[in-house]
Amino acid sequence: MNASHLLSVLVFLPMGGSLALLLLRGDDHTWIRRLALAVSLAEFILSLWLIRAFDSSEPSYQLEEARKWISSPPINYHLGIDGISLFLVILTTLLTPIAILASWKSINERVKGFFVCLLVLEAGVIGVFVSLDLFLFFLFWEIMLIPMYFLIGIWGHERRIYAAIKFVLYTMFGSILMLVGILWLFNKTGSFDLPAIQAALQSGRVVFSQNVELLLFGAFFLAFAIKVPLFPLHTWLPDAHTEAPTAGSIMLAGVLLKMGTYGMLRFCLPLFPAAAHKLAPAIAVLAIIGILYGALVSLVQTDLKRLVAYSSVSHLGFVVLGIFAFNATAAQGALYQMLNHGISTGALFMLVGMLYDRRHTHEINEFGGLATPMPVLAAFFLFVSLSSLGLPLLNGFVGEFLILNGTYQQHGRWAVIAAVGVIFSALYLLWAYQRTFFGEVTLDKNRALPDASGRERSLLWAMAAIILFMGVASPLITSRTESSVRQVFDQMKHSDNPQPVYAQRNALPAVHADSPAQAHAQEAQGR
Amino acid sequence: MTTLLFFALAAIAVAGAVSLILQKHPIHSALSLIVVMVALAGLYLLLGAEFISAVQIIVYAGAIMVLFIFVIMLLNAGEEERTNFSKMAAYVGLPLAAILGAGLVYWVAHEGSNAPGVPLAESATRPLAMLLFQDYLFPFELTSILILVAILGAVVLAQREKGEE
Amino acid sequence: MFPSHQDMMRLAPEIVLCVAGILIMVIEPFAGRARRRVVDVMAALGAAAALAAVVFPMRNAGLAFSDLLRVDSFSVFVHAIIGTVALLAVLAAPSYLDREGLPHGEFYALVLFAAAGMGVLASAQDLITAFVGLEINSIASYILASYRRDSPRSNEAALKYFLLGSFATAFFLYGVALIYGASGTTVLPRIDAGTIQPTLLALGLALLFVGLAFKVAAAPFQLWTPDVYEGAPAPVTALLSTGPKAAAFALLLRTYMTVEHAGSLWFWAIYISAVVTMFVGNLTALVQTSVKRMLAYSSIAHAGYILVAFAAHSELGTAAVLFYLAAYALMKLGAFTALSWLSGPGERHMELDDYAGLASQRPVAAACFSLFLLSLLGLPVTAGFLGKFYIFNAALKSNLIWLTVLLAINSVIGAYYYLRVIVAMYMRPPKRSFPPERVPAGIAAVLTLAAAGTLFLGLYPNYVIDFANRAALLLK
Amino acid sequence: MVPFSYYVVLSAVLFGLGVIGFLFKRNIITMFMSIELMLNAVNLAFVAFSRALGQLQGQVFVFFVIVVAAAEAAVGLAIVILIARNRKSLNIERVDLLKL
Amino acid sequence: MYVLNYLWIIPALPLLGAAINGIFGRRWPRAVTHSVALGATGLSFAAAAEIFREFHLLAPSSIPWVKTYFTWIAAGSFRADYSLQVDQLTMVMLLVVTGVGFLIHIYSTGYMAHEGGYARFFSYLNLFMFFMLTLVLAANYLVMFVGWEGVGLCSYLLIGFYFLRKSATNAGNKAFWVNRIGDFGFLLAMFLMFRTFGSLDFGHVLPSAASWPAEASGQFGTMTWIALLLFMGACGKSAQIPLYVWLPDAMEGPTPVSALIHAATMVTAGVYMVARSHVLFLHSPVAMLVVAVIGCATALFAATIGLVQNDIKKVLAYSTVSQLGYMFLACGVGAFSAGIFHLMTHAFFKGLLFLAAGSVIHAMGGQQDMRHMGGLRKKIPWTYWTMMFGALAIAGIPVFAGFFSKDEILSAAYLSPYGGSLLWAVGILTALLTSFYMFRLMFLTFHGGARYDEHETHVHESPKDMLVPLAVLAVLSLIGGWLAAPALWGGKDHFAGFLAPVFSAATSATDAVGGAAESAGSIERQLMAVAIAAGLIGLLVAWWMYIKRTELPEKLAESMKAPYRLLEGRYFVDELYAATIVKPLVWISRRVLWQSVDERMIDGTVNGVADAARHTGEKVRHAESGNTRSYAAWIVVGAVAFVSLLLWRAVK
Repeated sequence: MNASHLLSVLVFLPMGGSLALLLLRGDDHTWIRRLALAVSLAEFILSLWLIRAFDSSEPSYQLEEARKWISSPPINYHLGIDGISLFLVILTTLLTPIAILASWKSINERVKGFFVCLLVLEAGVIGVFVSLDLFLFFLFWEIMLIPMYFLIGIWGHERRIYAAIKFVLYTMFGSILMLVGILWLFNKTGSFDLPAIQAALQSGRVVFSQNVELLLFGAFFLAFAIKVPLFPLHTWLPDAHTEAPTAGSIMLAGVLLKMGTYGMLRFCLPLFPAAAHKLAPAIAVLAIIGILYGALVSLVQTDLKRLVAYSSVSHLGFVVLGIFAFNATAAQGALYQMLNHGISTGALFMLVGMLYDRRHTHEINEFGGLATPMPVLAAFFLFVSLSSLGLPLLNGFVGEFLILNGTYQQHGRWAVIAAVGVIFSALYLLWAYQRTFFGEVTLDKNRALPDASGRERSLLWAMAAIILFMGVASPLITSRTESSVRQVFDQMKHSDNPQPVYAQRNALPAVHADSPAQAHAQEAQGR
Repeated sequence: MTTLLFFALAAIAVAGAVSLILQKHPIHSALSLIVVMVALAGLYLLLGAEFISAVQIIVYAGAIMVLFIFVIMLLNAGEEERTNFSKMAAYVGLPLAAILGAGLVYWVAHEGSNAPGVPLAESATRPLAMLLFQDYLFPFELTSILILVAILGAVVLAQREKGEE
Repeated sequence: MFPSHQDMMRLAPEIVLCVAGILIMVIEPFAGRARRRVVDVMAALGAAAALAAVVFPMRNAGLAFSDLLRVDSFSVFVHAIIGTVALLAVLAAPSYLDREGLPHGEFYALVLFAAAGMGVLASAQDLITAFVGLEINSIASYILASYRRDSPRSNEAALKYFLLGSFATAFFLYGVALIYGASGTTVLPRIDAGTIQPTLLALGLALLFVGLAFKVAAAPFQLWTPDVYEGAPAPVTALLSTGPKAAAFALLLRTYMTVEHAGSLWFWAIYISAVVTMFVGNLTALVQTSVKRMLAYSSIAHAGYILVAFAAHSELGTAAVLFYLAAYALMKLGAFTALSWLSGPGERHMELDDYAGLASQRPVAAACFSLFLLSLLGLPVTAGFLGKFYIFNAALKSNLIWLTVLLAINSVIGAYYYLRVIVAMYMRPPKRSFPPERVPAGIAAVLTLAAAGTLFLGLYPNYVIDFANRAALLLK
Repeated sequence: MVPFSYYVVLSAVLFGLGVIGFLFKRNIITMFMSIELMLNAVNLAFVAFSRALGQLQGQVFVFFVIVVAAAEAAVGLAIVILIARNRKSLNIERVDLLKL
Repeated sequence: MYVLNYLWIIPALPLLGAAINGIFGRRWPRAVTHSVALGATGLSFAAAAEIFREFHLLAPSSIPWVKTYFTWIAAGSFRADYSLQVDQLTMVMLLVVTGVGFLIHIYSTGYMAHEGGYARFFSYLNLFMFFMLTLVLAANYLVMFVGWEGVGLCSYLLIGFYFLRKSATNAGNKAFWVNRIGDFGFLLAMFLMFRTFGSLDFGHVLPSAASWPAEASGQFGTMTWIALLLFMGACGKSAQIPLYVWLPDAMEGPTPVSALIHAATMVTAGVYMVARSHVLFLHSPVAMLVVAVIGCATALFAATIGLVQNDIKKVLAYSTVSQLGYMFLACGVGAFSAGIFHLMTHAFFKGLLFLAAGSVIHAMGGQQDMRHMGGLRKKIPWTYWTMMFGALAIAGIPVFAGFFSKDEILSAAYLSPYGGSLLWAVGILTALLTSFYMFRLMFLTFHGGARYDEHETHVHESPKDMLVPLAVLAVLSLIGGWLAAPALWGGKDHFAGFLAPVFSAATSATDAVGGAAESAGSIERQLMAVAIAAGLIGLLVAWWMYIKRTELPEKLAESMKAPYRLLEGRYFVDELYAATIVKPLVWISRRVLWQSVDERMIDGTVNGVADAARHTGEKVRHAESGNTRSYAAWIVVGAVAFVSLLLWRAVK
């Protein structure tokens, strides 16, 4: 078997799954759930095949599929992945079954629609990550709005409608301008095909004037910045998260936000390097504000889910900072942090959802002392919080470290200020944890809450295992993303890319190579 | 002579039109309109369009206006009410309508004054018929459909509640 | 001079429509109440035949009837839209007419005649011929608007439509008169050459534009639209908001693209009108509580979008207009048809709240309706998206960047009110019970066809857009 | 011989009066009559231009306009009757069920 | 070379223990739980001992002995491996950590016998061992940071072990947060180090740094920045001014935890780190000065607070802070091996003191306030005598361990080119205070009459599993110092000799400037005399005040109200921090950032735009008046507009 149509299969399997779901009887909840889970698991297993089929030494797109689609203007059905998208696809396929399992018991109304939405969402998100045609990209980008809209609007909480509409309008505002940008780009380059456009830009066949490039960059960036969301475009996020059902939050935080940062890495940097360079300081400032601001605002939230939502603003700030530091290390870190955030925040939302299932509230005041009735849940919550606050050996640290380290090499001051966010993240997470789980049980109705069920435990174990795995064995992932990320920056090379400081200084010790300490060290390493 | 006649007919036509606007009772308005039409028929004659002139009298003044008067009588319409709910029409619409009219007059006069007038053949009716039934056969046939639709419409709209028997 | 065989071929759709209309009028009295279905079927067959008859003009493009008509890909394209609209309108009607106790035969005849009028409008290149076509269509429309004779709203809609329509027609006519005076002809391609008085021509073109802008509901001539669309019976609204609009746009476009003076003079008028139309339509739709009226306002907004493509004044723009018209016809017709069925007897349930919880009781209907709404909103995979996409493309190609951005902003405003309906249908608890489970076959067919068409155009637009491109080339 | 432009000017005056009449009148039938006045103005313009251009087309157009006017009158008056029957009023300002 | 080749086994054993207990412990009997925990720690102690043996067989050239396992983080130009290393310094730490750790594990089985969360406790404890061993075995800064943060986590968990108590969880949070501030410095130091040296491996950074030119005093160069940032980390972990505030609160944890983490091992990690990075520090006079001054100041500062505390553990806590100050003083004056030596002896005697205090508390049924103790000498003699050993050691009474190490530091402070008489004087003063408050503690607790209700509190000696570790540590407190008996006493400084290869740079630096070794002997003798005197004076004053004239303290407190309040209130530093940092931060976050900026400004704008649109719609809507005449008027408006527009364009 070869993997030549693997990407298409990945995109359309969930679609097919959702169609199959539609054929089931609406009140047959058990089989609806089972089928949805089966489809998403099959999808996950198939996506793992990507890792095998992927050649990590090859920086450009792989497993490409290209078909003519729309004749005028020339639009192709063009799929492909590279190191940047590879793991984002897998993250998506991983989080979908988890989201399905997380809502196994908590969704009892209009079950069919719910799982259909989840699967369509999955297909849309995967489509975004694997599209190499700008039109196709945009298509998937918009398509996934609808299932998310329904997920929030139908199965959400009290203010769900406000949140759902806000989410869609916010996103749509950005994306419609991106469509304008895409078309403008098409008018300049005559193609929607990303590799073709990249080639045209690389070869200098197409050159933008500075203003045009800035506008184009802006059109793309705005859409992505809203999705990320970058301060001050973030206010849809807390509402969307607070009101969304657990699975919605998991998918929203886990993968949807990544579409924004993915877009920056995929489009903004390679296509408009000069504009990116010009605007990077401003963007970095926003990212840093986001990091600190998000953290501080989370600190004072009274709603657990809102807190996690604001923490996303902070975390994604790191990612944006990493991308716009123009340093391969930082960008790798950013990519890694995208995955981390997907896992950790996804898991946090799942945990908050489990609390919600028991108590139907997210208010921290309504909890307190929960570690006594539910020690297992408390333990996992702590574990995930620690991953989120960047404890070494857990996934969050690797990403944050790489981002900050990489950024520091380029722009010391940015990294120093951003690193303060590391302190704050400990503040809000542990404080919230304390208020939720520690102390005596404050409300009687919390006294007899059941601890994690078998299903919940297995989910939590899975997440914990991934968190640990990603914290310990990061090269398994970074080695595959390396060459693609590097290529992004190679493509930007023609613009200024300052030489890292250490590369100049490194020469210094070599002068004293015969000094005893040096020899000593070399010997030690040699062994 | 024709000049005098023109001004006389034009004055009648304008007077009729103004009267149409100023009359309170619809019947008076309708009669004013008939005056305008007749005056126009005269003008058509002056322009050498005898056929049109005849049609104007027969169809327009005769048939259409009779229909109007018939309806007015049928509905027993009285004097116009003095309601004025629409500030828009009164304060914006009317002045602008006047401006529009004046503008048209100005530009039409401005443009048309130097254009040559072309004398017409003795009797235009025959060539007119040729034109109508050859070059403009298609729209002419189309008018049959138009009239069909109108008839259908009148039937549909004015018939007594028969559909619900 | 008798019309040649070729002429007849080029006129096939109109002929079929008229013949079918007349046949129905003839047969209806004999069919009686018992065999009313015969009339239904005849009407459907007639409309279908007319749609099929589009093939003839397609194969026999050229001028017809002493150059009064110009049958080309462009007119064929518009004919196809009109034929589809007529077919769908006819298919959707029977259950509605039954429900409201309205006569069938006349309705079909009027629809078919109106369609014939639209067809003439689409292929006319002579303004007088177009005028006659326009009037056939308009008069039929006035009658259809008041087809629910007992309903004061229906009457009122008809009256407003009639009065304002005639008023606008007078402008149109005076424009034609002035154009004739300025150029000595009313045949579009000859106007430029014949013009001896450019200012008079400008005057004429301005008045012509007023008349046509009224028909397509462009601001500030759009005010009749909501009242008429709201008051008219829903299937009629479906027809009115799609067919005549497409036909009027066709004439407007033909004039705009054929007459160079029009091309240069109208640009700013269209530009301004496009902006105002979009904003007025969307902003007002925002605050509507009646779904029907909201959709009426939305059709104003869509007219604005189409005008943006006009402003591009290019082949791309023409193709975009055509594609959008097709897409728009499908989705709007679908939406109004769904509405006509769901609103219940007497169209009592038109308020947004009446649609609360629809999805839980009529999932398929809600899904269809949502699809149309999403397409109107311009979401990918639907025809509406590609339509907007082509408009964007055309406008950008002509460097109308600000217009494009304004259109973009408007799409977002528009999203709000379309989503509100979806919110009601899916996210709120039901407040009433909906019409019986059994969907009338006609309605089902229309919804299916429209939905399928919407998706098809959204996913695989090649045939249509290629055709539109060809049509645009010919028109130039 | 009067210059044909006088006729056109007259037609413009009548057209303007028609517009004013339409806006000024409240009785539906009179409003309709104003439209007829406008159409008459159009006719006059056609005939005048026809004369000026030395063509007969203009007169043919008048013929069409008259036919259309007749058809409109038939349908329009039918609608008026419907309104009068349902509303017991011919005042256009009382016909405002549909608004906003 | 068995174990040296499998270095990973040392941290892995406790990790395994932690995992087993953490996952299954709840369902297992206590015996199994503590067997697993003790087994893991014991085995790793054994392994450490074995390594110590094997270590001597290594050729000097193969030290440090580095084992690289696999790459942990590799991205862009950055690369860090999981690599462990053993050198002399590590060896010392390894033995101290596993040894003291093992003893405390044993002690805990007794101490915790009746507490809930038994498995959880041992799981945490083992986890701590894992991280601490990772810290000391690390071969690069990043792996060290793993241990560094990890022990912080365990500290958090163990401080908040009694999570039902709000004060405990508060203290845990505080510990974590304050440590995070320090870690912020550590992180930045790593970034800067990477930028400067292109690597974080000790084997690369330290030799590279050694070959750099030293910075001039007063110069804030790269080295200074790296060193200061590292020191910031150390301040957090080792509770130095201004980040010491968490440690006293950390006493909320179970006593064995205080002994292990907050006295013997974790808190000394900062010292270890500074010592490990001594090359960097030595290149920066500024950094050295800062370290010395901060260390010295902290020593005095904490000691003064310790004078008036009544909670037995709080006294010990401040004493720990103070002793850590000594260690940094040592590092700051370049006497790194002295610092490490004090670290070791401190681990013995402070571990002992805490355990003994735990035993007292255990005996008193949870009572920690010394004012409600007294006269326990007879009732719990084992505890008394072992604790006395610890007190003597910390007070710097000759022959006990603390005497040697403290003396070494003080003399270095005086003699070292980095030091000075002021530092020394403060050190001596601190030694006096230390002796005083320690014996105050001893006398208040064990001497005099019972100040508690003897009927309600049944004072009992602790079980054997608690006493054995006490005994062992008491012995170590007695003899531990002899490892480094100064030449004066005819001994040989084995300890310094052992560490010499590691601190060669430091020795050369101090020697190069200090020079006059000959005259040092007599000065050292005088210094030692002063130190001994300080210790004895402290003891005597305490005896005078708490045995002889027991009413005196209160009088004193009465007469010096303000200073007493200041000391009792711990200089109100916590309150100061709360008022200047914590409260404003929360207030700004809530009122300004969240409610004003986020909700009102940003979201307000967004919603405002939506409202404006709706509002405009509402306005525009009124054009749709329903009146046909007005519609017609609009048509006329449009007609006029377009006619004018077109005419204008046509005429132009």
